[in-house]
Amino acid sequence: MGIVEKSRLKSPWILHYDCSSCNGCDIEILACLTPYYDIERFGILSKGNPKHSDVLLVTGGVNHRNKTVLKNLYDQMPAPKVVIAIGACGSTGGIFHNCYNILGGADKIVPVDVYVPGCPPRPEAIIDGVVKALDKLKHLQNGTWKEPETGPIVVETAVGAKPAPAAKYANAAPAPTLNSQPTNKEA
Amino acid sequence: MQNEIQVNSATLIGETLKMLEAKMRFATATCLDIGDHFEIIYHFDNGNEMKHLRLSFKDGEEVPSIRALYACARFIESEIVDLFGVKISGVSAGLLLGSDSPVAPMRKSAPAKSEVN
Amino acid sequence: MNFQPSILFSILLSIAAPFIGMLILGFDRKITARMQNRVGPPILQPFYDVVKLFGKSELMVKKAQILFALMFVGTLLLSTVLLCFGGDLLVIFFLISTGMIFYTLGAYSVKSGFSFIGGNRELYQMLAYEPIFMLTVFSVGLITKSFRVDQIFGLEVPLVAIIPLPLVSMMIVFLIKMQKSPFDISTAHTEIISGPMIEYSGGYLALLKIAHWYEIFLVIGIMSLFFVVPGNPVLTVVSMAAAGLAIYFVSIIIDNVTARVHWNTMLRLSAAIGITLIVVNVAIVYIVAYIAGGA
Amino acid sequence: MVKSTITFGPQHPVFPEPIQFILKVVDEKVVLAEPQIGYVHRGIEKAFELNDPKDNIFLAERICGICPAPHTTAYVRGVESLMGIEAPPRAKYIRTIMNELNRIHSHILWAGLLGDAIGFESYFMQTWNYREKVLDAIEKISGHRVTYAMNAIGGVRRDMTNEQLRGLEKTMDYVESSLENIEDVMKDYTIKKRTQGIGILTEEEARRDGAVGPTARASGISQDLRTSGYDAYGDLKFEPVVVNNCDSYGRFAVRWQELKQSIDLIRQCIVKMPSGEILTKSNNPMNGEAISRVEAPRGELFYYIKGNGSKKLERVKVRTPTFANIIPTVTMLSKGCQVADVSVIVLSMDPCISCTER
Repeated sequence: MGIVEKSRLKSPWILHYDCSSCNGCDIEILACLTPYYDIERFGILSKGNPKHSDVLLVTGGVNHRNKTVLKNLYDQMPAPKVVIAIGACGSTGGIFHNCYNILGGADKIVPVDVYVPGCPPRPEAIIDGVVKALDKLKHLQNGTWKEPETGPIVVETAVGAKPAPAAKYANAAPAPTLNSQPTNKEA
Repeated sequence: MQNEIQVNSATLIGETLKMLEAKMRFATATCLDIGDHFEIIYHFDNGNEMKHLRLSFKDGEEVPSIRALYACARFIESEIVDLFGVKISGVSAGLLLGSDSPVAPMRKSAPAKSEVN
Repeated sequence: MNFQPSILFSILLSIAAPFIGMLILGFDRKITARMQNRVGPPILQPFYDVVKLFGKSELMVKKAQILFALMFVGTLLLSTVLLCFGGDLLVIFFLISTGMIFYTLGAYSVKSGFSFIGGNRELYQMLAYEPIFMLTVFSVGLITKSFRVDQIFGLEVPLVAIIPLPLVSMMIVFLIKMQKSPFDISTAHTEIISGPMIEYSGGYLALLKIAHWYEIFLVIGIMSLFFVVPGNPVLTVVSMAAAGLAIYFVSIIIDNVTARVHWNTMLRLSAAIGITLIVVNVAIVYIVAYIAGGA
Repeated sequence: MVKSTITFGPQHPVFPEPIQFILKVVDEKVVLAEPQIGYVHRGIEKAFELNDPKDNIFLAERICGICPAPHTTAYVRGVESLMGIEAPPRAKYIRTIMNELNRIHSHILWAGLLGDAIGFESYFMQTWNYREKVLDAIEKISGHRVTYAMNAIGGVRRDMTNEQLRGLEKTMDYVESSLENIEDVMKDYTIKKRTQGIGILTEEEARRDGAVGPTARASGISQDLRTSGYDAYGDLKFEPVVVNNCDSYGRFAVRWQELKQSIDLIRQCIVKMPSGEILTKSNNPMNGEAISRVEAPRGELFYYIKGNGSKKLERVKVRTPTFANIIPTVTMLSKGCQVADVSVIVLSMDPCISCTER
């Protein structure tokens, strides 16, 4: 692994976009910055600028108005980039699944690499999600990345929770690869 | 509800003016889809006591706006226009819903879930 | 007695300059984190950031921006080399200013509201710190009768013993240059995101970061010139390094106990405190010299 | 004199949530500010009509992730009044405790965000460090840091043991002493410089624009729904915090004093906590209309609930405090301010956009 690849894992800069979350996940992401969790020790900085960022954290389900914003933000990020869907809503639409203005999870608009479930996920789970995303990035750089049998990466949430059974994801669509074009299912 | 006054499109402004003169605060307005007609309840508040104006009107009828009296009615009325597709004079839609969103989604006749997925 | 730094030392120092700046920045982030009850990133974090940025794809809006970024780094590199070789302080000062102009032009060259405001604020900052910087250089020149850095090594007493107050004024310059609150207005993260840097990405953003390393070295270098101990090269190196780090530590403390101020407050503070202190100090030096000469 | 247009948001580091302000600026002076909302509109009011009323508690909780307690309290109180039942006294006290804990964590969160907005990073870090203790206390009581799910129709879902009450008392002591540690920040020169005289909203304007909560109370309007004595507030001794500063500093001061007030209210609740049942079970039909108002951390939270006797509700209308506070904020912004002050002014009303758009 070259020095650039190594540095990439050491300094993931975050861009956070709140699609239509309830604020719970957003505040937990902010809490990650603070002394209790302190994600800066992993070199993670929260940048408000897509052009400087490597990791896009999406909270909340996508709605009709912000889908273009999310798409624009994703397109403005220079490669290599990873997308992490935070929370139940970011992953699938969550509790708002039957709301008229919600399209679904972030994966309707941008390719999601890591899903962090929870409503809201604890800050530990969010940090774990970022680290898992970096792990994927590392394997992609080495050319050894294969889609795991279990489908997309799903971070285990609460301490002591059992891992998601593999069978549950056996029929799930494979996660989009890192540099693939956004899958706009609407089109 | 208690302290409720029935109004129509013609008397709404007059009754609202009385509220303004009584130094009532305009809390919010609720729109209801009652099948054959619509109702907008204007909630006014004075400390811990509330007064309500209930305006009934048919679909398609244009009702007057009270934003000249209460500046805070601006977003409240736009939201009603947006979500119920009713007509309030001088208020245009587009506050909450995007261009692809369902039209007048809060009506009873509107589908519960967006068709897209 | 004239102390002439050896050529080899100067070459090594100019090569090491950005890395010294980088290490200082790394310690800065660590110490800031410790002050905020956090663990903080590794010391080499700025290095990782820059290397990572070089590995990213480029999404530049305008070619002109690239040119300005290169010119910015170029001028700073040149002034660093000049400083290491004991060149003219006035030339160094003008080179830094020219660099900042390129930086500002880079901000203005894109059509972005935040970049534009960032460029404006960069100019306000220059308005605030350039008079102080220039007067400090002049007062050093008045004492040494020359603007050359190597002349400072020929003085009889350290500069700080003669003109301590300009050093206090230079603290304002230092806070502005290091983007520390209360004067971090041009890159105010929560107001205008990253201001002039907003439209840079990938390797060109990395260039700006490297330019910042140079800036750290330059400003600390110039400020620690006040602590040259004449006639004792070892003590000089120790006292300059200690002074530089002490200055940086003070700036971290100030950063942590203040909020960002408006640009007009900054201008007022820098004009009122910075310039007054320098003028008072130079006046005192002259009065003392006059009395001593007359007696 | 250079005119330009800046779109502040929907993605901006100072707000975690998407609100957009289109600012027309001359140099750095804002001459026109136009808010654009709708980036987080989901359609929760319609979802209320589709779900079971009991499940709606979880939906109400997720209207806002910062203040779940007031939202569920307002909702269940509305449904209770439709059913004609009342929660037992112990449940009311537990609700009050949860509401006040919610207020404490929300106000500390706000104080930190303000520090972040004006570049006072260490203040942000310290406040959020203390906030974690409050969240821990909430987690000990309810099982979750952010969404409590404490309220149920007719009472609360979990009882509080004596150990939990003692532990809560200790947490309150810790929070109080740690807030005293950083209280001097109110006297800081740079903080005063950035908040005093910024975002002025006179009493008259606050009444005209319908400001609520700390925004109204900082403009000299004594408007606090807790004085109406819902839940346990009727038994507790407190006075609404009102100051006359009318600026961002005043809103800062109001919230700071309310933090102490909330700590005091929780202590009163712990002392007066009655024993007994925590849930009134009822299968009464939900019929008629009810208005339920609760003082959320950001101000008056308004629920209109209509039932038609069937298993589902006919209409639930939610008017959140930030929705009422947006027009006052536009008034403050349109008075002319610097670009640097926009974030301070908008934050001074403690925006919660996901509440606003539902």
